[in-house]
Amino acid sequence: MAFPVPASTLGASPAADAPPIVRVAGVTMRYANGVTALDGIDLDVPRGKLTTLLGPSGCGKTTLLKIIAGLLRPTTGTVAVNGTPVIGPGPERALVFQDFALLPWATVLRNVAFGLELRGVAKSEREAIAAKYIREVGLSGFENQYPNQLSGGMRQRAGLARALAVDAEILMMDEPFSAVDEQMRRKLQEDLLALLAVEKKTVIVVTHSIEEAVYLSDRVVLLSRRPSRVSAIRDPGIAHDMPPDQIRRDRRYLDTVDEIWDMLKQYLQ
Amino acid sequence: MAFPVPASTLGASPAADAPPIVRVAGVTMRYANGVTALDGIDLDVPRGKLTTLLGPSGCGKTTLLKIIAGLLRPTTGTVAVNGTPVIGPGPERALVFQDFALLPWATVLRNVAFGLELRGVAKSEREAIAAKYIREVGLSGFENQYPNQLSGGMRQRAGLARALAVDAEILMMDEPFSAVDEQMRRKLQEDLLALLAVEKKTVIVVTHSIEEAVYLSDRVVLLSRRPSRVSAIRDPGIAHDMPPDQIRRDRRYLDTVDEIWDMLKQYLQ
Amino acid sequence: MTRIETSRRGGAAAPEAADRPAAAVADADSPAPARRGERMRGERLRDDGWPDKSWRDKSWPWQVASFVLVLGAWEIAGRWPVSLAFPPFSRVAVAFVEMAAAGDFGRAYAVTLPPLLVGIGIVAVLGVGLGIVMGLSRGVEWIGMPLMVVLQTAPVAAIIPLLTYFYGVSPTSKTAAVILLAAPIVVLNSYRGIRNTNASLLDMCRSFLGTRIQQVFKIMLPHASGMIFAGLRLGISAGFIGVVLAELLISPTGIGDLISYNRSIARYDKMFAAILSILALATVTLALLQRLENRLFRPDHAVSG
Amino acid sequence: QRVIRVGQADTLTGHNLPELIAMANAEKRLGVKFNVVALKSDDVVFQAVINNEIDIGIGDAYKGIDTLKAPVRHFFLLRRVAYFPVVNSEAYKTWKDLAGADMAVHARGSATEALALQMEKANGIKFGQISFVPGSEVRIIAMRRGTMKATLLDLPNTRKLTEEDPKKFIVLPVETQSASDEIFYATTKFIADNKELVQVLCEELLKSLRAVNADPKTPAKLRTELGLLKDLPKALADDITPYFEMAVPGGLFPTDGGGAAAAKADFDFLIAAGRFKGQNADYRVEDFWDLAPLNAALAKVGTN
Amino acid sequence: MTPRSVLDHVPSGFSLLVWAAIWELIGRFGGIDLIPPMSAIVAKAVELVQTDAFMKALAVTAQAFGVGMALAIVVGIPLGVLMGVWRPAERLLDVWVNIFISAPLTALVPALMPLLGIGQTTVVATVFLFAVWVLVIDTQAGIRHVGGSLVDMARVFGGTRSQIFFKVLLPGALPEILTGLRLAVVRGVKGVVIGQIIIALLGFGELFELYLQNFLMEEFWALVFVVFALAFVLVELVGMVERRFDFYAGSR
Ligand SMILES: Nc1ncnc2c1ncn2[C@@H]1O[C@H](COP(=O)(O)OP(=O)(O)OP(=O)(O)O)[C@@H](O)[C@H]1O
Ligand SMILES: Nc1ncnc2c1ncn2[C@@H]1O[C@H](COP(=O)(O)OP(=O)(O)OP(=O)(O)O)[C@@H](O)[C@H]1O
Ligand SMILES: [Mg+2]
Ligand SMILES: [Mg+2]
Repeated sequence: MAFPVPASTLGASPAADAPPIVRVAGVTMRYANGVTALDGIDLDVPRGKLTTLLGPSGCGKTTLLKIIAGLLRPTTGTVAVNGTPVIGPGPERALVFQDFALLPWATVLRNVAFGLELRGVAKSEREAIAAKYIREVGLSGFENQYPNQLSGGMRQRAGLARALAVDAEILMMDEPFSAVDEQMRRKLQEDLLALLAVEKKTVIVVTHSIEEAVYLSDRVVLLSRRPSRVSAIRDPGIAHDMPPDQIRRDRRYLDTVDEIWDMLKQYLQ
Repeated sequence: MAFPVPASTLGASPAADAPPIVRVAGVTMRYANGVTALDGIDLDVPRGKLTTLLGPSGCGKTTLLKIIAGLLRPTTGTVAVNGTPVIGPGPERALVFQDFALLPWATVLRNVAFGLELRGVAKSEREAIAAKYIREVGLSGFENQYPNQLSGGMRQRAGLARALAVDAEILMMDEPFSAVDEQMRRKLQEDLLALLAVEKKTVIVVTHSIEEAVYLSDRVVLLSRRPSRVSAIRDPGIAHDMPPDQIRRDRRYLDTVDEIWDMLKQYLQ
Repeated sequence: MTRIETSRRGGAAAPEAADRPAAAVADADSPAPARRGERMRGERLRDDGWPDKSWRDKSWPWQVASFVLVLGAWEIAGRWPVSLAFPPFSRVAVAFVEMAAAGDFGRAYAVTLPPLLVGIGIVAVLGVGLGIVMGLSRGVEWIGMPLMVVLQTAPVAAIIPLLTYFYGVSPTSKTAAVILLAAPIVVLNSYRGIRNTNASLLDMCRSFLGTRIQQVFKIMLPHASGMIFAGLRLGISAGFIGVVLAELLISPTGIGDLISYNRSIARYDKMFAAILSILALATVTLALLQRLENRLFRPDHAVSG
Repeated sequence: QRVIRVGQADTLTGHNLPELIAMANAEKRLGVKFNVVALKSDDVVFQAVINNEIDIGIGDAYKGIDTLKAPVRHFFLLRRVAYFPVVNSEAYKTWKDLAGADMAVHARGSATEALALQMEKANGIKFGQISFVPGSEVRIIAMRRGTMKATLLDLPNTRKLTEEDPKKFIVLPVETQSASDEIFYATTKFIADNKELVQVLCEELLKSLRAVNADPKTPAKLRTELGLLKDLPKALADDITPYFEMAVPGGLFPTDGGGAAAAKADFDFLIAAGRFKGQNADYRVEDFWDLAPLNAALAKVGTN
Repeated sequence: MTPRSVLDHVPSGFSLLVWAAIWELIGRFGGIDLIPPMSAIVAKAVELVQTDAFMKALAVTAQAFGVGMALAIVVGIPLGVLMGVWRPAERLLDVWVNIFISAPLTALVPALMPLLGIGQTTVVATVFLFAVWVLVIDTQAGIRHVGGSLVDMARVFGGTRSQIFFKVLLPGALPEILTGLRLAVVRGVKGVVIGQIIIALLGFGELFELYLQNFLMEEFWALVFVVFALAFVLVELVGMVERRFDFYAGSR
């Protein structure tokens, strides 16, 4: 299978040569109501990198993410993680949800430990692990609050801690910051990058925001309008050890944002 | 009354010397439940310019906008428009709502003409006016659709057309683009600037997005955390006749964004 | 102060949580637990909180299967038989046709329907009116709301025989029974419809210089129409109960007589046919009302969203 | 302890004391328990009897036996019909005026309904509608309020109303009534299986009714002695003796348990009421009554 | 203070006192024999609840109501869950549930009598029929509400079917189930009264009939108010539980 890198790719990523951790091959998704969301997606996700899926609204980003997560079965095509075909959710993949998906009747502690609870980890053990990640995402002191007592940003931190707690190799996020306000979003982006510098994961993020995609990613995958295909792949090649405001002034950052915006604008209205 | 421009203001706006169209003086707002949202706001809005109100979530931006719109009465202080004290809504002010506030049971045409309908303009006349603005915001062909058949971006365009149709001097927008997705938002921002180049209005925008504020505005008013005061005022001084991607690379744009971000970051968490 | 705030101060006596988010529960007696901003998956929720069933899967195999399943179960239970007093569906269907042909239904409904229609008419005009006034005026709300809530929870059925004292054994008694059962729900729903008007639409109207009258007629009423009609549907449903109760409790006439007379002479097939007729009539009436409502007030519900 | 279920179509009040006393006495002799339940109407009682949910019904089963050939027999006449057509004289003065008018009676299938039908026949008129309003007390309220203009009332309530306003409320002329109002009945099987029980019950009923006829104060007195109807509201308790003082002279309580003579009279009444077709001779007493227990009881306690 | 703000400070339930006063006046001076003064009714109600007759009626009624509600819960909630999680069940039964929830079930009650007899069973069945549908519909709606990302979340983290059901779906549907329960109680109370007075004169039905047929208006109204008070307390109790879980109704 040919790796579909268009000729115009800026800056070759070194990871492109290593074996990909996730390989999506010829995935087509046709919903029962006749909507074809994905139409032959081929995609490799490099190990240890942050990849974003970007595309117009309704193009099928969530669908693709759910297929990789094993929540949906594609109509045709396959997904392989570490070479093993995906037939359902697996312990090596964890998801962060756009609407947080916290149990409203459970405390932050139980919510963060919930993934471990489902795996049958003993209570004291899982709470110790949860407490660690609660600290890591900056939620210490809120362990016994309920989600409705938290702000949007704090809820998403809890969702992130839950995904980190199960110690999956691959972290998937569906528009993780779209339900929090702009300023909080910016803060969460910075915090996420800082966290990932420590945690070393493969991350797949779905987003609508070009700036977010370019700012966060090692690789940006652009999807076309529905029925969607991979229309371009960009590796911004930004060094994430720069301070955030440096990144946002970086030529490559600005160029990539503009280039992507020019490509996506055609899909609007 | 002293005009509260901090010493650090970048680039003096020429409008600062002309008489302001809206003058907010000593406005304090204490809600019945004891929450003090605003605490002595003094603010001048320059005529013919776009002013944004920026501040942390829950600081009282909407409250201030509603007071200017005449929908709320401040506990103390006054608002004057063109020198006349505000005692309620007036024909010189029109509002665009965050949740669009479209009548779900009315077509786009009727919705856009609704402001005129309330003023008793004859049907044929108001529909002609509405049709013009529907064209202007790019909704032609959707006149007879109902809001539930439109996307978020299209709904906000209808809300904008309705506000334009009553031909008010001052256009007020409460987070006009926060309910649409990022890419659509970017598109709407660009379209708004293009539209305003033609329509020549005084515009007050409430937003959470620093980029949006700096990108759109002649003047950015920063509010502090609740009970809120004006903490800073910036006039980015960006020429809006530049192409959008030029603006986003402009030094002054980037500097202002960073400066504001540094000021606002302290209010988060 | 926005109006939504005032609406949160529901009646202290309200058995449902009046401090719910707007349009939370259509009324204390309606099956609409839909909450604000929530959508059931695959199911459009109208802003009056009622699931809009018009989307429903109308594919005929499922419809046929559904009827075959239930009527078949009835037929089998009847033939088994569960009880001699439980005739199979086929016998009831035959009895139904016989009675229809003999004009039994015509005669019965000629007696049953007029009081029902008059009662519903009165409730539709006065009850909706009162509900709207209650929604608009704090004073009327204060005095009226708790009373309506009490009427809704009280064992009103027990009071129905009392109506004969006031109105004798006349259609008036039945009309009064219909009103007694239907009014609280209609009033409360109209009230809540007005009260739960989307605050931002009201702000919009005010900011475009709408007068109070315009606010009421151009925003509140169309917005509340969903709740009002939901109330009317519940009211009609309660009205049917009222008229049947009156015919069973006050004096057997009309359809109530058809039911109790056929029971007394052990013609259970005819009794079930009579019951079936009123269940069907109520169902069809409510469905038609829903259509009418969509056509008149909510053209947007007819288009795909 | 065996429980005998007895059903009747009214709530229990002081008026029911004669049979309650009889049952209380029978309980002592037989070592069983009579459990009286009140049902909505006479036809419900009849249904309950044929469905074996109730052992003994109080009311009448003539129509049911006639149409359904139900295996049910009457065995003791408790109370005779004594209802009077009372009208509001502002609306009606003669029988002729009542043609097409509404007439209110007690309940479907009750003696009052049959009576109304009989009156239609006897006077050659047709009522507009016969409506059912249970309870004489309820009907006099409606009469007073003017929402009801013509009805059949029992003796005490008739007196009450006509004494209140003799000008406004008048009683239309009726032939002397000898029909039955409430009769004990049961399935043939029950009667056959419980010969002794039914006979003892008849004996006690005879004794009780005779005692009441001899002294209308007996029911009230025995109520306290036997502890019957303990929860009766005071207003109703106070009404017991006045009721019997009026009812006894009105001849409501037979002293012979009815029997063949009552059956024959009932046939006439039902034919006149249009509820039975044909003639008296077409109906046989033994199809409707089981006279054996009554006759045995009469033999035991004497024929008065 | 403006009259408007005066009202802000008077709890709205207090207007019932105004109605009670109006009733008292009508009772005293209205000359309507059907409406005795409120004070007399209240006094009678106090007397009434102490009588044996009332306690017996209460016991009979509570039994019928309790058994009927228990049946409705045992049948209604699982059925609602089934219709919520299994599409075919919903497609097959949805129409019928919706017909029965608004149908004049009162008409069915006379048919229960020959079927189930004149005793408690029929009243129990009436309570059941009145209460069950709203439970089915609300449970179904509750399950649907949870349907979205919470279930996906549980699946992603490796939840088994039964874990998803017990740890996510059921607690998630609880607010609607409790709303359904409260509405079912309201309907069940109506059912028990209607059942008792239409069919067999049992429990409160018998007392109502006794008072009415003998024109004991004070007792009659006293009983009406007592039954109302019982129903109200019951509904409020469920409502209290419901409000405890309501906080997450809008955030699933
Ligand atoms: N369960 C479903 N059944 C039928 N169609 C669906 C379903 N889920 C999604 N779709 C359709 O598939 C298309 C892609 O949906 P998807 O949610 O994957 O898009 P998306 O890119 O995530 O959109 P957004 O940017 O709005 O999040 C849309 O047109 C949507 O309407
Ligand atoms: N009607 C009201 N009654 C009482 N308090 C209110 C009311 N409206 C707003 N508040 C409170 O006043 C404060 C300011 O609210 P406001 O909506 O003006 O903030 P905002 O800056 O617009 O917030 P956001 O960024 O979330 O839109 C908040 O703390 C809010 O809880
Ligand atoms: Mg998506
Ligand atoms: Mg706001």
